[in-house]
Amino acid sequence: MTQLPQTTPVSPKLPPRRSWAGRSWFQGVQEVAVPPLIFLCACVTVLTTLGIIAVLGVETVRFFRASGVGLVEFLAGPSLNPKADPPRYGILPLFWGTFVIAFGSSLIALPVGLLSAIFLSEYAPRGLRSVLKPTLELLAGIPTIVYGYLALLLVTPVLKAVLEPAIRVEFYNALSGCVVVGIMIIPMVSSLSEDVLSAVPRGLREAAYGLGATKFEVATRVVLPAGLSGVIASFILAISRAVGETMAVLLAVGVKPQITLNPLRSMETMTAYIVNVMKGEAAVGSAEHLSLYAVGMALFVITLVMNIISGIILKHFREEYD
Amino acid sequence: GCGGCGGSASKPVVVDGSSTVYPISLAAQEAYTNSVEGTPRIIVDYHGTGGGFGRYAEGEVDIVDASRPAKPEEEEKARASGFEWTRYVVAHDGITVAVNPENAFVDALTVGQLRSLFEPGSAVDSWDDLDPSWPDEPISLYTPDDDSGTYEFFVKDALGMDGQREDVQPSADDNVLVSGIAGDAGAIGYFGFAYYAANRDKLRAVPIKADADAEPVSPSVETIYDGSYAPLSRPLFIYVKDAAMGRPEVADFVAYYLENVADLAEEAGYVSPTEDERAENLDGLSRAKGGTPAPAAAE
Amino acid sequence: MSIEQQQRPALDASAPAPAAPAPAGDSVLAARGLSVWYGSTRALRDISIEIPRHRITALIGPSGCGKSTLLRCFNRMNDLIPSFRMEGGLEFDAEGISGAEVDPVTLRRRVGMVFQKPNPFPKTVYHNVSWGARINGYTGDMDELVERSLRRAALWDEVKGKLHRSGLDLSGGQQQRLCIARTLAVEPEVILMDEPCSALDPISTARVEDLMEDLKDDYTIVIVTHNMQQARRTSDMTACLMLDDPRGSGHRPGVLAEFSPTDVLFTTPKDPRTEAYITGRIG
Amino acid sequence: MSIEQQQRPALDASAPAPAAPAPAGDSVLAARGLSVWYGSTRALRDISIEIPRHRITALIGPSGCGKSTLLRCFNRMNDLIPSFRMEGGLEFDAEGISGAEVDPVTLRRRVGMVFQKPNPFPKTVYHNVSWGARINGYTGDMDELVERSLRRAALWDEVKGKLHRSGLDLSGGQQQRLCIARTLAVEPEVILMDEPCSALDPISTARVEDLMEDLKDDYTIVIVTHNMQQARRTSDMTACLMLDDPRGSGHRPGVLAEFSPTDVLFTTPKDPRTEAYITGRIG
Amino acid sequence: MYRPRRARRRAFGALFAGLCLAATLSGVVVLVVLLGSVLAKALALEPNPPWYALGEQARELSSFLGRIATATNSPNPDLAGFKAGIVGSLWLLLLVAMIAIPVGVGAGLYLEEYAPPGRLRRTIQTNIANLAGVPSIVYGILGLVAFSRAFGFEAVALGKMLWAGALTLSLLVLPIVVITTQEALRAVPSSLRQAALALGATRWQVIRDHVLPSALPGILTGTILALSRAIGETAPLLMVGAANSILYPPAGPSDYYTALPVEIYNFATLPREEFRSVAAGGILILLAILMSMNAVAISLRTPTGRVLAGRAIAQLGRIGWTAGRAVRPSGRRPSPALDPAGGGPASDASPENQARGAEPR
Ligand SMILES: Nc1ncnc2c1ncn2[C@@H]1O[C@H](COP(=O)(O)OP(=O)(O)OP(=O)(O)O)[C@@H](O)[C@H]1O
Ligand SMILES: Nc1ncnc2c1ncn2[C@@H]1O[C@H](COP(=O)(O)OP(=O)(O)OP(=O)(O)O)[C@@H](O)[C@H]1O
Ligand SMILES: [Mg+2]
Ligand SMILES: [Mg+2]
Ligand SMILES: O=P([O-])([O-])[O-]
Repeated sequence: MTQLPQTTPVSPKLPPRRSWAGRSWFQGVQEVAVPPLIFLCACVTVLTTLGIIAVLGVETVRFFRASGVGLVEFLAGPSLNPKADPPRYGILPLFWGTFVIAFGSSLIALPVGLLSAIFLSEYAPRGLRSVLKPTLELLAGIPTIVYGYLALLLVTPVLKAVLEPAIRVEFYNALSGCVVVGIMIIPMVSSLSEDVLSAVPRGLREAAYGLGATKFEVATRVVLPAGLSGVIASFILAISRAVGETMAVLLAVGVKPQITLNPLRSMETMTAYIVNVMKGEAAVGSAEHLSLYAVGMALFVITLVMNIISGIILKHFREEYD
Repeated sequence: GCGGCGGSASKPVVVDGSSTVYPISLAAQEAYTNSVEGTPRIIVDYHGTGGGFGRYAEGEVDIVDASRPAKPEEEEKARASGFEWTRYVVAHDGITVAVNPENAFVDALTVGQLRSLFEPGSAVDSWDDLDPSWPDEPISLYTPDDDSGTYEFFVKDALGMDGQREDVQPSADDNVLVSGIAGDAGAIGYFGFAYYAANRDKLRAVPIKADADAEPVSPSVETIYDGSYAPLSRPLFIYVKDAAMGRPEVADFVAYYLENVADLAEEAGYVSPTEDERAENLDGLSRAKGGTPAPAAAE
Repeated sequence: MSIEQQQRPALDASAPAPAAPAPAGDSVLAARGLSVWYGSTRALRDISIEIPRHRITALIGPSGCGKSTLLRCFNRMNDLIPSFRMEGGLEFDAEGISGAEVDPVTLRRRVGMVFQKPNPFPKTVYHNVSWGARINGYTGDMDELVERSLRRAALWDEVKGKLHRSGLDLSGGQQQRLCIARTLAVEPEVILMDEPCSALDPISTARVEDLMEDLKDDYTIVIVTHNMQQARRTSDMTACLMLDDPRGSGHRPGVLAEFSPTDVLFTTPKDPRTEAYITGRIG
Repeated sequence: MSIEQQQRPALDASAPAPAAPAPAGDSVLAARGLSVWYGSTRALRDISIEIPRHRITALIGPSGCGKSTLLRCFNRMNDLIPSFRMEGGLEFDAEGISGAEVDPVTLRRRVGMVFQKPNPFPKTVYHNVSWGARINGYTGDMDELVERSLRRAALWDEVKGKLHRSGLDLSGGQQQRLCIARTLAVEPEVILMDEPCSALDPISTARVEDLMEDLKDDYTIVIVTHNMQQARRTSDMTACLMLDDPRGSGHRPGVLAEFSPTDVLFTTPKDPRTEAYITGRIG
Repeated sequence: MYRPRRARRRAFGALFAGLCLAATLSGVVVLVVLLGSVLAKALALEPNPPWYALGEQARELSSFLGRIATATNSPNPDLAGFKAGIVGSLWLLLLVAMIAIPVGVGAGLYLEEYAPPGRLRRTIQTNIANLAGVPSIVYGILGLVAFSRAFGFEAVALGKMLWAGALTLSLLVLPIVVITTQEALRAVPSSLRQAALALGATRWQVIRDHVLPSALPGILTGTILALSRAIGETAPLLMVGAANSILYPPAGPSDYYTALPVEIYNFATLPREEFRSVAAGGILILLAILMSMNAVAISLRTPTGRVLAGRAIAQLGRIGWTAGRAVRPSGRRPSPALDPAGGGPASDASPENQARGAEPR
């Protein structure tokens, strides 16, 4: 389709067509130039991924060289202190902090998000839904720094007021991080699940109603199971967002790498560690500075795996009804 | 590397380094901006003293805020990259050990107690471990980032230790420490005097006894200026790249900074340098400018 | 349509005796002056019809004339459509069923429905059949009920070996019979069928038609179909709906053009529009 | 269909002279042993047909027998379907058009197409008609071309006051004629029409049929229709496609059952399947 | 045989419905509480008029916001403001729009309209879906190494320039732009494409003249939402060197910069209560920018919005069309018969006529 004949073949039966000039050179240039150009655009996205992998990979190798830390020690070491002598680079405390935030925020976001999704898809009249859904989505559009600010300003003081003096609440604590991150990811669950539940074919609902089912039974025993894989995919996406969340946890949870079961104490997530090292004073090229890339690599791999899993689940769901 | 910066405007003056000195440089940045025509292009960041020196050696920084003298290896590195500098004293600081105001029982701490509290592997985790008359309540610690200038001075110079215990809430940002201690009844921490001065209503400074028999001394402008707040008093510096003094915008800013250093230090909550130190600063300035006496020196 | 299929109408015509229609008398469902709107557009105007018990009634008419709408009124399936609004009376066993006090959930158990596109639940065959009975609190032997329903739906022999396979693994025709079995399992009195064969191949269609014939003794069946031959073959009574005569450019609601015994309607239609429709000249 | 409509076949039958079919001889499009697959399922098997110039050729047959597929082969519209694959020859003006070296863009300009659902561009009427000409480098007077095309499509009088209103504001029938006008504006030699009237009301249908009759002098028209009456009324030649005889359970490709002058095919079909189809017994 | 237990089932149903409603509303309530507390905090700076004096409150709030929008950073909370950050963020917005929209729309076009189905396309597609889930901090790392340091090539390293932040954010939002573009393109009915192709149009002509204009409102909605994500990001900017304190707004993309959310972060971590209020004010400004962007995006989804956008696009299209056409002499003035006979709105017709009138003969 790139090379265009400039003249149109003329049928013997029709009068010659003096009025048709064929396409202009300008058109020809576009025809030739556009496909490679937009192909390059598509390549940018691939280059981005390659770039991320290359940057993280190279610097991670440099980190392991510079620090002399082994992979097992890095991944499973229970203590993180680059300034100790000798420095210790076990990122288990970071995994733990990240896990606590992801788990705690899921406890809030998954049930609330799922119930909201069911309400929006099964109960809410159309008008209400068209107002509520974007309103909930606003929660996801608020910059994460605002959530961090609110954790400091609102959530932690409330926790203190309620729990203290009976239980000590540290100023930076995991629970307030869980609360704000949980709120932040509610719309991921509610919006995506709502899409999935609404996509459950109407025929299934009608079949159930036709058998004398109540709305509750239709929603929980027919629609939800039918959309379950999609709902689970939305859960995973939301959790992966919680894992990657940075500013809110940096402000709310603090930067204290420790493994503790007490959610009222400070912890450190992988993301917060990265920013903290960056903002801190480790010299560029030092093992401590390079450790941020290694942690970044771990973070990237974790979220990538979660995204891939949810992608696979979602794809299966789509195929079921196509 | 800022090879392509020249495009739209001249290179700005970049100040980076100690978070302790940051408020003074911030005050200088604002006052200088207000005092001249137009908008001088000055950037003030903080990445800790060590971070500042590191970036200086990379050529990214014109003026390093430092809360301790440069270490020999830092001097070495700067010289190796061909960036000679001149050092100026811009304030005196007393590292303030602060607790939450709800904590009324800690009337004073000895240097020995500080040492046992902060030493590596310390077993102190409740107040009665320090003094049996204090309640059995947990302690939480907020300290500057492990090799910030403040940390370095407090741990190594003042307490004579090699390092510090690890179960602390470290931050390169002293504001984070202040917020942390202000929000935590069992907290104790240390940071520059300015951060205490700005938050007197939210913190309580603990008087320090040089040894068990000495009188407790609270940090204040007077005690720091006269040196009686020991051993936690220290001078604060800026290190200015000599080569950058050739750029009028840097020279003007540094001149303004040093001429008004007394006011700026106080505005930022620190104690002004002594007369001698100020005179030495102006000397150094005129030397760095290539022998021309600074205009202020004539006044 | 296979050769076998093509002979069926003749078969029907040669033995019309057992299916002799019973016009009024014992009617199980009735609409009286029924009008329906979706939002502001009227879909049905002033429909009055009585569906005889234990007979098969066919609804025919051009696309969009409101056949499905009428059918779905009978078990209040239209309640699910927010813009739906109706006027006039609807009766089931001589009781009004259109009031707010009537529980549509109970009604739907007694007036079952089979849809155009087979829509088994994405669960096992067993589950598909037992689910409706279970939510309705069936206390008897479930295995027996499942078998009985599948047998009635002429599906037992084909699926008895795969009761615990997904209902979606069956062929289209099997799926449709599974949906019928599912409906039978809650023991309704009326079965509404909306073009139940339009997604099926001729052989499956023949199966479902045979099945309807079987079920007639115990159930009342109302079937919507676009296929004239099918209406002729299967039904005792036929109602022909038409789009109202056009006046101006507005939307045209459906009206009931004619309601007669099937052989009467197809041989000597009274309404000229009906005639035009069944001879294929319009629609 | 209005009363007026119902009389048209008779009218046609009374004056068959001007539309006397010219069987082979001068053919403009031809398929030779054409087989088509979508992925692994075969949609057409071994079709050979020659479309006569300046005649109207109708393609009829049951749903899914491949009428649209065949039509879309003629202007290589199927190229857009990734799974599409064909074997055999296709010719236009005695030149092969199925090869990779043939530019389908040029071909499509000469073999225009009108679709089942009217699909005007969401632009002004003027724009709708002029766009095709413009991209093909028309250098003449555009206003005149637009007027001429709209006149030929029997639409000028209805839209001349609203040339700069959106094409979507027209009625369905007007939209379909607009699509025809749009096709005429690029001066094709053949116009392919895929069920062009199935979305239209009877009056609009009559308009389009009249228009086809008009266009026949200058264009070759191939029309797919489900409507036997329409095929009889409008076409000179009729091709009847059928699903291949079933063997086993697999997919059945379409084959050409019969291709004859229209009145021959409808009065004395040679193929028994054709006969069964046109008398409405199957399909 | 049947014990339907209708009452129990109905009660269950009602309970569950109530639960679902409560969950949904809790989200809304949280939103209101969040905004309310930010607002309250922002107002706390000034000596407070009573809460019921709404007019006075509003006046105070607007004067406060006005002040912090025009003042720069300062150690004194009464003088501190966000001017440098606001200008920096607007610069970022502009640059990201200029980079991410063309590249993202191009990539979307390629994948939807050009890429042959197959391995390559599937790979790119999966890749984009995964990129959309990569944490923003990882983009920050990428930006730090690839743009700020240019993998060690000093000569092209962007250091702490605005460019570095803008490129990083562009990569961050690129997947969103691509995905929404694809969705918008998919929503264009294929009948439109077929109609155009059947007239002998090339693929590009079809896309340029029909597909893109039809998809544009959808694309715009998506890109605006993507941009609003970009303007709220903080973490990647901390990685690529947005400054802590800078008192002058950047003069261009090669200047040093800071951004509104970075300044908010700085103020939020300052200990003095007054700075919290300043931060709250900054948040209100940021939210106001975001909400207005969202409002535009949502209004593009409404029919009127679509029509308006369509009009605007049509105008742009005509300008482009005229430019393309100017290289070839053709056409002439419209005949009077073709002028709208009072039918069409003049705005629709006149640009067309002017364009034609302006052409070389
Ligand atoms: N949910 C709905 N909302 C709005 N209008 C509707 C709805 N369902 C049906 N209609 C309209 O009501 C009219 C009757 O529709 P209905 O589905 O009952 O027709 P039908 O006779 O079953 O047609 P078909 O033979 O195509 O199934 C049609 O004009 C249709 O557009
Ligand atoms: N894009 C496609 N991909 C796969 N199969 C297709 C595609 N288009 C058509 N087919 C199949 O090819 C066969 C012929 O289809 P086609 O649309 O040509 O039939 P038709 O005679 O036009 O039917 P109708 O009368 O319903 O329009 C059918 O079995 C159809 O399912
Ligand atoms: Mg229907
Ligand atoms: Mg077709
Ligand atoms: O920031 P410091 O002053 O602690 O180096």
